[in-house]
Amino acid sequence: MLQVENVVAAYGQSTILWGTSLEVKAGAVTTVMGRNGVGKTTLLKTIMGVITAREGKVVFKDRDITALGPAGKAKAGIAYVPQGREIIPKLTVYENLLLGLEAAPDRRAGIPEEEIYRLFPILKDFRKRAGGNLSGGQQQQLAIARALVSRPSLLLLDEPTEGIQPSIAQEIGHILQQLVQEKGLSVLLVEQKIDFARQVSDYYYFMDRGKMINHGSAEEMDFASLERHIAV
Amino acid sequence: GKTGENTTDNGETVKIGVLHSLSGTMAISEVSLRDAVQMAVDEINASGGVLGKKIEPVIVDPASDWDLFAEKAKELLIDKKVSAVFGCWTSVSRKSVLPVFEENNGLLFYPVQYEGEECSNNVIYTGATPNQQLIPAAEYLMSEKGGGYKKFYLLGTDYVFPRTANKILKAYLLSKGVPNENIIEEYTPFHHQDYQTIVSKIKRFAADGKACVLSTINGDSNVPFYKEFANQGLSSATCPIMAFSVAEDELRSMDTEFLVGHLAAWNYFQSNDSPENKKFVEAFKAFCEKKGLPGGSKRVTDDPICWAYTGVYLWARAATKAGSFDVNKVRTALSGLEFDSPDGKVKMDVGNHHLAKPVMIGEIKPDGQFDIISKTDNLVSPQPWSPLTSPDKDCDWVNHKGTYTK
Amino acid sequence: MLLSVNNLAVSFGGVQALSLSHFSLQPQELRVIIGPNGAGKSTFLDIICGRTKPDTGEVYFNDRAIMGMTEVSIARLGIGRKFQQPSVFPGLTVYDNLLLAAKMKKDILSSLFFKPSQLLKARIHEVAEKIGLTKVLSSIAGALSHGQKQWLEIGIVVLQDPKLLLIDEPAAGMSDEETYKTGELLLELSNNHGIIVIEHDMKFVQQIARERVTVLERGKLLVEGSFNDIRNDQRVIDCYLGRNNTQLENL
Amino acid sequence: MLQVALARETNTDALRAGKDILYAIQLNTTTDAQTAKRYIDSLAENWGDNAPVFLSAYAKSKKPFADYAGQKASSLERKYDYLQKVQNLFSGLSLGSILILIALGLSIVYGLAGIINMAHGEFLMIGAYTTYCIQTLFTEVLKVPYTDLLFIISLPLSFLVAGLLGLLLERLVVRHLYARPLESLLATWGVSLILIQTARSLFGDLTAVKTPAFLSGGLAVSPHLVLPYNRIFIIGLTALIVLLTYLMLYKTRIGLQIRAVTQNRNMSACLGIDTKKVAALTFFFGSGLAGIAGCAMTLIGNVVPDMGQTYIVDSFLVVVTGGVGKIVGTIVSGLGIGFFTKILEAFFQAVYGKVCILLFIMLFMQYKPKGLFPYKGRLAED
Amino acid sequence: MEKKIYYLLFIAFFALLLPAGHLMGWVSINTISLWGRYFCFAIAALGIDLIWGYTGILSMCQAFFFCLGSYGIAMHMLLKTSGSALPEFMVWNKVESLPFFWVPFQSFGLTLVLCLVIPSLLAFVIGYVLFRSRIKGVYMAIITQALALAMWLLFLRNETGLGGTNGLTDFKTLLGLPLSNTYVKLGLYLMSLLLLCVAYFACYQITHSKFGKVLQAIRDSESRVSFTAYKVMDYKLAVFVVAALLAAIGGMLYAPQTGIITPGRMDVKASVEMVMWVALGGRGKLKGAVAGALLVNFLYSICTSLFPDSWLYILGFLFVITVLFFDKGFVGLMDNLTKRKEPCY
Ligand SMILES: Nc1ncnc2c1ncn2[C@@H]1O[C@H](COP(=O)(O)OP(=O)(O)OP(=O)(O)O)[C@@H](O)[C@H]1O
Ligand SMILES: Nc1ncnc2c1ncn2[C@@H]1O[C@H](COP(=O)(O)OP(=O)(O)OP(=O)(O)O)[C@@H](O)[C@H]1O
Ligand SMILES: NC(N)=O
Ligand SMILES: [Mg+2]
Ligand SMILES: [Mg+2]
Repeated sequence: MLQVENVVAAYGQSTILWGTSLEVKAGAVTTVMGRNGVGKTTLLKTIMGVITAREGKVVFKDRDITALGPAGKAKAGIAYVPQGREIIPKLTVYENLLLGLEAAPDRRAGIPEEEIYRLFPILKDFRKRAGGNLSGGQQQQLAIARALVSRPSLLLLDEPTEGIQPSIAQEIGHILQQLVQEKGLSVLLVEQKIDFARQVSDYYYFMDRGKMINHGSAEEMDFASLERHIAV
Repeated sequence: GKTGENTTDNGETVKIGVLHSLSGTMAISEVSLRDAVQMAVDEINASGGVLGKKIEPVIVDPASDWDLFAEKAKELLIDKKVSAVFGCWTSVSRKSVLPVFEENNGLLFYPVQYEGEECSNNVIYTGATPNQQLIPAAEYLMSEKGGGYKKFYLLGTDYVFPRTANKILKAYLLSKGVPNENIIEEYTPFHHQDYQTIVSKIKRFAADGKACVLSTINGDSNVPFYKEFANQGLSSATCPIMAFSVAEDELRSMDTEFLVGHLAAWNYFQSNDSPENKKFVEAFKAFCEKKGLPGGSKRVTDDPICWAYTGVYLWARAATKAGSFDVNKVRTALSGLEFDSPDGKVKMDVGNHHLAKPVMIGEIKPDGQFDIISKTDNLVSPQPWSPLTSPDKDCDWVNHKGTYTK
Repeated sequence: MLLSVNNLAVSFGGVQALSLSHFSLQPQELRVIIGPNGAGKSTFLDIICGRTKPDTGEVYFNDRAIMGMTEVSIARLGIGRKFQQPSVFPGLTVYDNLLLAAKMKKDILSSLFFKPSQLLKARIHEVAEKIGLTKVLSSIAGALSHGQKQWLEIGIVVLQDPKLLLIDEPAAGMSDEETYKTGELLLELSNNHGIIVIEHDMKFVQQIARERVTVLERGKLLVEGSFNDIRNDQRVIDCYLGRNNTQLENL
Repeated sequence: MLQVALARETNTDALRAGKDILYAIQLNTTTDAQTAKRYIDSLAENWGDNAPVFLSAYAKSKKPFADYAGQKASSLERKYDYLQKVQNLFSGLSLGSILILIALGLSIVYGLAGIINMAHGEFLMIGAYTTYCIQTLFTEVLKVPYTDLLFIISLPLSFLVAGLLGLLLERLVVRHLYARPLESLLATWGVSLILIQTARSLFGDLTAVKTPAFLSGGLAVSPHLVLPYNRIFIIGLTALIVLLTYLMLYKTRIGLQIRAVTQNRNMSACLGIDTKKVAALTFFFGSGLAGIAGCAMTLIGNVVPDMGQTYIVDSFLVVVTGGVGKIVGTIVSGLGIGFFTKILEAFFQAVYGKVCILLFIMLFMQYKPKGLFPYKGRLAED
Repeated sequence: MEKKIYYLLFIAFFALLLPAGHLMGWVSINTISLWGRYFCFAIAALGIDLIWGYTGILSMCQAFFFCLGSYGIAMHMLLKTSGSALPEFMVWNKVESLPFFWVPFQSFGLTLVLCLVIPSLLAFVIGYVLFRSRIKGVYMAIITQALALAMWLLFLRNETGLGGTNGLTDFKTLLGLPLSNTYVKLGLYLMSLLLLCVAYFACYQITHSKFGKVLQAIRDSESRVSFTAYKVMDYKLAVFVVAALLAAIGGMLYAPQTGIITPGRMDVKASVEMVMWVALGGRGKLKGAVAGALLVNFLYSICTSLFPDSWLYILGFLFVITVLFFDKGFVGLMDNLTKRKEPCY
């Protein structure tokens, strides 16, 4: 589905990713874990095209999309739920959802309202409120909902359960599994909470200082040793 | 400062300074004066120059920035060592360079009508003094031929020329028995655009058909003023506007439909159909076309253009007469000098550095030209100190040291 | 009583965001507040620190009414706040962030003639060590990752040395290991500070909730009790924890 | 003799003036009290320009019904005052519309780049020069006799030309500055210098556009109250433009995209919006609105290179007083400032009126530091 | 160390070389005065850098404070010039007796005090009103701009007794010294240079103290500063007053060297231009403010003479290009040129 090959990325003079590689398999949840500041978010931003890779390649569905901008990538079927939610604050909840349609393969299908509101009931009550006025957790829900509206084939999630109440976090886990199984969605998840990661992941990568230091499938993983690794 | 010998003659050329704003708010008016000076220079150079030297104009842009006027004047006099400077339009700019010219004994040719009350040894005023423009205009409006108006709305841009002009006008009107309540004075800032309120005030003031407007509005405020005037249903028949700062150059591309019949007082009009003027007008159009200046052959001449042009000739004649470019000698030579200007013969006053010239009143025609409806037969002598407001003062550099008490 | 609150209510656009009849906190108590998204937890902290004006109600800090005071006055009384979205000085270095926060006279003149004492420097390094930012002390705070900013903001509040710390979701965006470290830090602080912590990470809550946990729902107090009471309270499970929660099962 | 002339007169103004004099003469010559009263009534009813003067002169005499004439005279004065108030309100509305017309584009562009577009006034100037060029092109190059149609077609053309130049500015300059909004203030300042100088060297000094015939003169509500057509036109135009802008921004997909991009470029891009296109379009639209405003301004003022500077501070004020990014705010504050200015101008000279307005706005900001219609709640915080 | 050399070079050039050049007859007194005036602008620019560069408050009325200083000193000089008579412009305007607010300016000491106190006091009041209601960002910029506009309009009026559009001009002496004298001009130049250095040093101390860091913190996140127990309002007010004071000091030195002060110096454009100097020099760096003010004004002077028809293009393009490609201004550009490029990896 997605191959990241030896990507180098930097903010100005400080290089964060030093030749990172990773592969996201179709119809599976791939999780990247790592301590604070190792470059997980940077990796997702680079894949999405918010930061341009200085070296290396990003290949999506056998197509080299390294040079494509974020909008192009969104249209190609990648949806992104960033860390920090990035709700458009002065638009209403509904308008925020409408924006999800921008990258949808078929705009006319509209917002799958029932599905979304079943998942996140609070969004229905708050349809007309400004997105920026929602509580932190509500915004996170909105961000995920917005990504789902665009019916992506690859979903990039940056710590999606951050600030979300446990029941909904669990629900999100279920939904992800469901989407992966039923619709063949592929997911690249960045997560620090092992519990959630374990609930949904099929494959793991561990990152340290801009490089992948270990990876393997859920079955192969020795979490005890990894936890030690991440802790330092 | 170092006086006297601040003139250079490094062989072939003699330098003069041109100090007109080429950018900023005043560029609209002053660029034409730069062109007029340039044309005079070209003509003189083509006919052999002055005292065997070609004139080399040093053009700078004081950018409608009054401080920069002073700075540029210093630069021209001290660093560039020019023999004379041709420049300024607004009185502010003249006031700002005045100390510089006096300190460095320079010579400034100032081509625009102004408020008087000044008498500098270092300025040659080729524009009109109040008695050469303001008073004859008011006189005309009060006369039977002019309509016998009894109420006067003095409207001006808020700066020294309109303020002083209105002070003098008011003194004149009061002296002619116009009651105080029949005179209204009002000022708007430069670039004022919204004349709705003022025009409705005028409309009420003029309801009985006996009122006229004496306008010292300057620059780009004129168009919105005249348009609003017409649109609220006023016209030259009900309430004429006598303008002191609207000339052909301003009318050139105004929508003259609104203006027809309104008046202006000047010392020169392009429509003056003497042969020398026709030649001048043709020459100016040809010059603008040849130099590729905006407007090209559609350019017109007007009063300040005429005096800016005349100024250069006056200086050249005086230098020739003096046989030197030295400021003191040129100044002496200028006293009483006569010259055949596009406006006919004009004469430098013997003592006060101003120019004696005819006074005319014109009525605006649809083509942006003026119908000359009144013209003095003789040259009107300049009075820098108006007898109306400063009866005890006069200006004379020959028998006195400038301003003196009579 | 370090903090006591009566009949606090605020609504936004017709929705009652908070309506709390009573709440109180002892001087050295660490209180955890949990509750569904949008329950009004952050709003509660916003009111205490003067950021949001309540419609009605009173807040007493050390028996002093603080409603209507400005943020600065409240901060000067000794209430420090960590926000849900990290809020640091992005243009300053990490060290300067900490330096500005440290407890000291904060008027203009003192600032103009301020010289950091050895003691203060040592303290800053000590805190930096604790929050794991020693290596990035001289980098610009705006360039930190999300988690690092969280840490930095905790450091800022700690150095302020307030009597009452209001901490909104400190563990968000941190790994389990770091979450644990945060917990230890908070527990240590609770030895001589009053602390209110908001969190959704149950493991973390379990770690730090030595005394009572408060559950809010739709702006109202749902229950208050020990962690275990709460964990097994049916109402809390229904509205907040969720049934058969795999993540909670290994608690 | 006068009566005979009047009978033949068809011009209403002249007729009224004539009657005025006629009645006055008759009033002053009559000796009969009742006839005098009749003439007093006629004078008042006819309400010629000099009626109040004649009446109050009569009132001073010792003749019959002198008091009555005095009453009539002052009632005419009162009517006049009332009309003057109406005129003032109309002036306020007209000034307000102009401010709104200019501020609207500014507000949209401000929202996009998060900066004060210092060159906004210059797009106004470009719109005005476009109108001027079209007029010159048709009347002088193609020798078409001037028709009112010219003005009508120059409205959309001004929009287009100013819009396209705005687009160019966005593509060449502003595009590089989205991450550094403050600096774009400086860059656009530089651009405004360049544009002014360009206009000056292309067109030289002041030029003016001929007002189309159907817009000159005014609607004579009463002989003493004339509402100029050009101003009525501008008021209507503003209403139309405001409506269209509102519909575009709030009811269309592109409007949604614009609003999203103005608030968060990066995220909008991640959602699949072509931010480049949207930004360019926004600039196009905002500058185009300025162009239309410029075209409209040719109806009341002249066309000069630095005409953009005249209203620019006022329109910034409108944007700010209304609350940045709020169309309703822009409208309400534009009208408010327009009315207040005119009301104050009736009492003070123009300048003092303006100074009062500026100080008043400062005080107003004490109560509404984020404008009339601020965003409420958390999203308003920094 | 390397830094110090630049400072020394700057001082050596302007304090020694330029005056020496004049005495040798290579540099005209006009050039000297010109630089003296640029120094006045640089002093004001330092204030703008403090308030805008460091604190992030875009104040668009600094030119007004500059003019307050200028007008004060100009009033004094004019009164000394006209002696017991009324200043000339009052005679034209038919003002019969000296307006009350002119009276204190007869004394030089009082003039100095008033020139410093009035701008500070006004800045305090304006700042208090604006900061109290938490006006910031564009709102601040536009409101201060409107304020400048209002003041400009008032100063333009003749009724206000300050010379209207013409302003005040034709000063002859200061402290009994003839202003036309070359050595007096040289003295004023050196005085401006000295005060620029003093102002620079003072600003340096301010920005490198904790006070300066609080200012930057306010720029970054005002609410965080409040929650960290600093009274944001006090700090903003203090820096606003300091900036106004610096502007006024610049203005006080400006009037005697230019020989005229008019409301044109304080119109809306003037304030924007001042901000522009700082931006082009490099905002947030004191060196930048000084370099920007000197360079832009120098360019303005020479371009209006060398390229009278096209200088606006030159300056306009310079602004645009500097902003587009050298986002840290001249100083940033210099740093880039002098420093070796750090390797990326
Ligand atoms: N805008 C920026 N400019 C410069 N450096 C940055 C910027 N954003 C992040 N960094 C640096 O890049 C490194 C990686 O940041 P990133 O946000 O990718 O980390 P992360 O792995 O997502 O951490 P976290 O778990 O805390 O979110 C950090 O050390 C941070 O300091
Ligand atoms: N300015 C506002 N306008 C409208 N609604 C608001 C505003 N501020 C907060 N709310 C609403 O008030 C409620 C309480 O919000 P609050 O942020 O306190 O929740 P919270 O308990 O902190 O939630 P979370 O766990 O998601 O952070 C939410 O429903 C939110 O949408
Ligand atoms: N002298 C003038 N017209 O300003
Ligand atoms: Mg991250
Ligand atoms: Mg919250």
